[in-house]
Amino acid sequence: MLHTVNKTLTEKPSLLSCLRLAGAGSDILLIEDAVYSAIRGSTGARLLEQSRGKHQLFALGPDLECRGVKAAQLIDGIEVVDYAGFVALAVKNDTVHAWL
Amino acid sequence: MLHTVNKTLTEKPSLLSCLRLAGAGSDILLIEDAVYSAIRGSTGARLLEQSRGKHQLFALGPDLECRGVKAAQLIDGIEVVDYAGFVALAVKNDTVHAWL
Amino acid sequence: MKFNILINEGPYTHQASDTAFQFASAVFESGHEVVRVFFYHDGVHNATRLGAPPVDDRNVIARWVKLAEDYNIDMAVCVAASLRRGVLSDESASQSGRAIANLDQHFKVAGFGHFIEGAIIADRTVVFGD
Amino acid sequence: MKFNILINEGPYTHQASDTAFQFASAVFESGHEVVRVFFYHDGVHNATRLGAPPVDDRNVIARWVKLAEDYNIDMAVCVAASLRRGVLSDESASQSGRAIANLDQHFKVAGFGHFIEGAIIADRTVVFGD
Amino acid sequence: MSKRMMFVNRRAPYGTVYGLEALDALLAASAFDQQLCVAFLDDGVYQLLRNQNPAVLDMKDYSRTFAALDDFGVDKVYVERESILQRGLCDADLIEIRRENGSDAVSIMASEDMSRLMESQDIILQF
Amino acid sequence: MSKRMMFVNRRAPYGTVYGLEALDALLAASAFDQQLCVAFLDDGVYQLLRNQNPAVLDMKDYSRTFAALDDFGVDKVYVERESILQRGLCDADLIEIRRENGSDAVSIMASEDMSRLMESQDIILQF
Repeated sequence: MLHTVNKTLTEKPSLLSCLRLAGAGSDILLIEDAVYSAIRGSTGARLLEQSRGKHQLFALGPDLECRGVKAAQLIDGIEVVDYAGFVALAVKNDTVHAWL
Repeated sequence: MLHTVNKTLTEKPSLLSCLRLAGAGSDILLIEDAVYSAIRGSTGARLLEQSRGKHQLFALGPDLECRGVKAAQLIDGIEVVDYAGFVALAVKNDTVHAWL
Repeated sequence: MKFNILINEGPYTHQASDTAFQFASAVFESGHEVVRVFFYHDGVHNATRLGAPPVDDRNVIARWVKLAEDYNIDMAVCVAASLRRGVLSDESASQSGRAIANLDQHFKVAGFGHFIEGAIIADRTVVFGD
Repeated sequence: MKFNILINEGPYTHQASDTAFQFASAVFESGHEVVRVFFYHDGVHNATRLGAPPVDDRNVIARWVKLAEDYNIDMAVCVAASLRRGVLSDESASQSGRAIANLDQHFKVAGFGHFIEGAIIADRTVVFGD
Repeated sequence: MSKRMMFVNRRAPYGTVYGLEALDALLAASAFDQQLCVAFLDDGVYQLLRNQNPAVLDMKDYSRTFAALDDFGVDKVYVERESILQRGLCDADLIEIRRENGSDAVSIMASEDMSRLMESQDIILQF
Repeated sequence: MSKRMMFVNRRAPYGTVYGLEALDALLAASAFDQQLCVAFLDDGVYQLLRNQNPAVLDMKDYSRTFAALDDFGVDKVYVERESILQRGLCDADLIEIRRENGSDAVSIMASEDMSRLMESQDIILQF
């Protein structure tokens, strides 16, 4: 299953719910404002770092670039994908589950 | 100053920001979904209980009744007001500050 | 005491407009007055004359119109916010080349400065949003 | 592979419609197709033909219309959600006694079941909201 | 071949319209021959509180329709226990939802079980 | 008698339009002879990140206008330090905003000072 999250933890706690309920081995893609949560040292990043073994983590590149967040600022283990990569993840997984 | 908060902590963390930045002695009025935060035993209520000495706490009665929350479920030290009471608080305080 | 009100969200989707309406009604019942209600962001959708809510639900727009008529409240939507979202007066429709307009006649279109002016002349400004 | 898309928020206010548009474009560029885009909640505001965004900004509605024309996408707004919010087709306008309609002609009005049908026939359903 | 579809409610009622429109959507979906279920977690559990009285704000009490879900062919209602407890609530605070045969349609379950249930769906819609 | 008005940005840019429309509102307000200031806290500090490039999503880079705030008579920009640190950021990550005379318009301050500043306002608008 591909889980998408679009908000920072300080906007809405949907990342928290996603990490609590997403099954082991599922993919998590950070889009829109959620990409800020991948910045090293942020509250969101600390949670994401704990879940790296359980989930494959992705962040949407155009949302990072839009917001001025550079790949070097991100925690390790996050793969940056473009919209075609988002589509590929949606094709690879049987279900896409948006946490709103 | 009268501070209004309209969301639960699990919807948006605005109550957290309000409690961090509202000056001592200011009034805090819970409206809309924020009234759930006054239910004893909830995450929001634990924070509110710690701030009772610093702030006067109010909750909007019609929003409680609408949602099926009874006064007996609320933590001590919360005064329930109706819309006329909301107006009276806005009259009493020079500034009304909505945390959105 | 004079109140100036800002509403930042559209009707039904968020409770903001409901709460603002109940608050505004209580202002008058308490012997005070609301001099101006300004609609910003998605709040401009409160001014459409095309809303057709289910008959067993409240009509948020009709309720504002009645209160404004009863108490002579000045109601305005932000020009920039309403153009972006497709809430057009006759004038803004013709200026943007549209044949039709959907702004209810009880609302006018104004710049955000109109709200600031309200904040200056009123004793209190109260904001409702999400 | 066939995609079915649900958009729950209005244009500009939330990024949902932007992200959905970029995603839908990438679906076609990747050799797949979007069979249906359904607009629910405030998403129905994406179908207004009265939007007049600033000239230096993107036009979210025009962009959807062009993509739908290029690739023959079925675009529909939920009937109940759009009535409540004042997004009316000619038919829903006349049924609710309004002289004018503001639904762009590239969108149709349908029940939520239309989206469910899309979910049944498509290989993937993807939701964009706030 | 029917699909497993889950309608997930994660928001409180009345503060926004999502809960009401989620129910509208669920009822519309029930006309199709799919395997539907509905879940309540996070602030969504507030939708199930007893004694709601939105008439005080001129709003509709759509929570009453939950009791009739079985009439629409939706007989599986899942609630996350952690979400109830985190809000200072207990099972008895929630309305009852029964099937036509009198059995309880509501399963209150731990996060791990909710997680497994979610992972088994074909389509998940959050509101 | 002019009023002290504070425009408070608490949301991230681009995910929603509030930041952009807050700036529009601030510029409109600057035409009146009031004591204006602007504050960034919580996710609002993301609005001040350097190197934003919303053109990649066909959006407007309104953060560039912050550099010209002094032209509109807004020469006080307050940022809460705790909000910066909580996000893994540091002062150097934020754009510079200078007054016409070259002095720094931005004051990065502790929560207690932000609180005092807020309490001294006549009108506070959050976006």
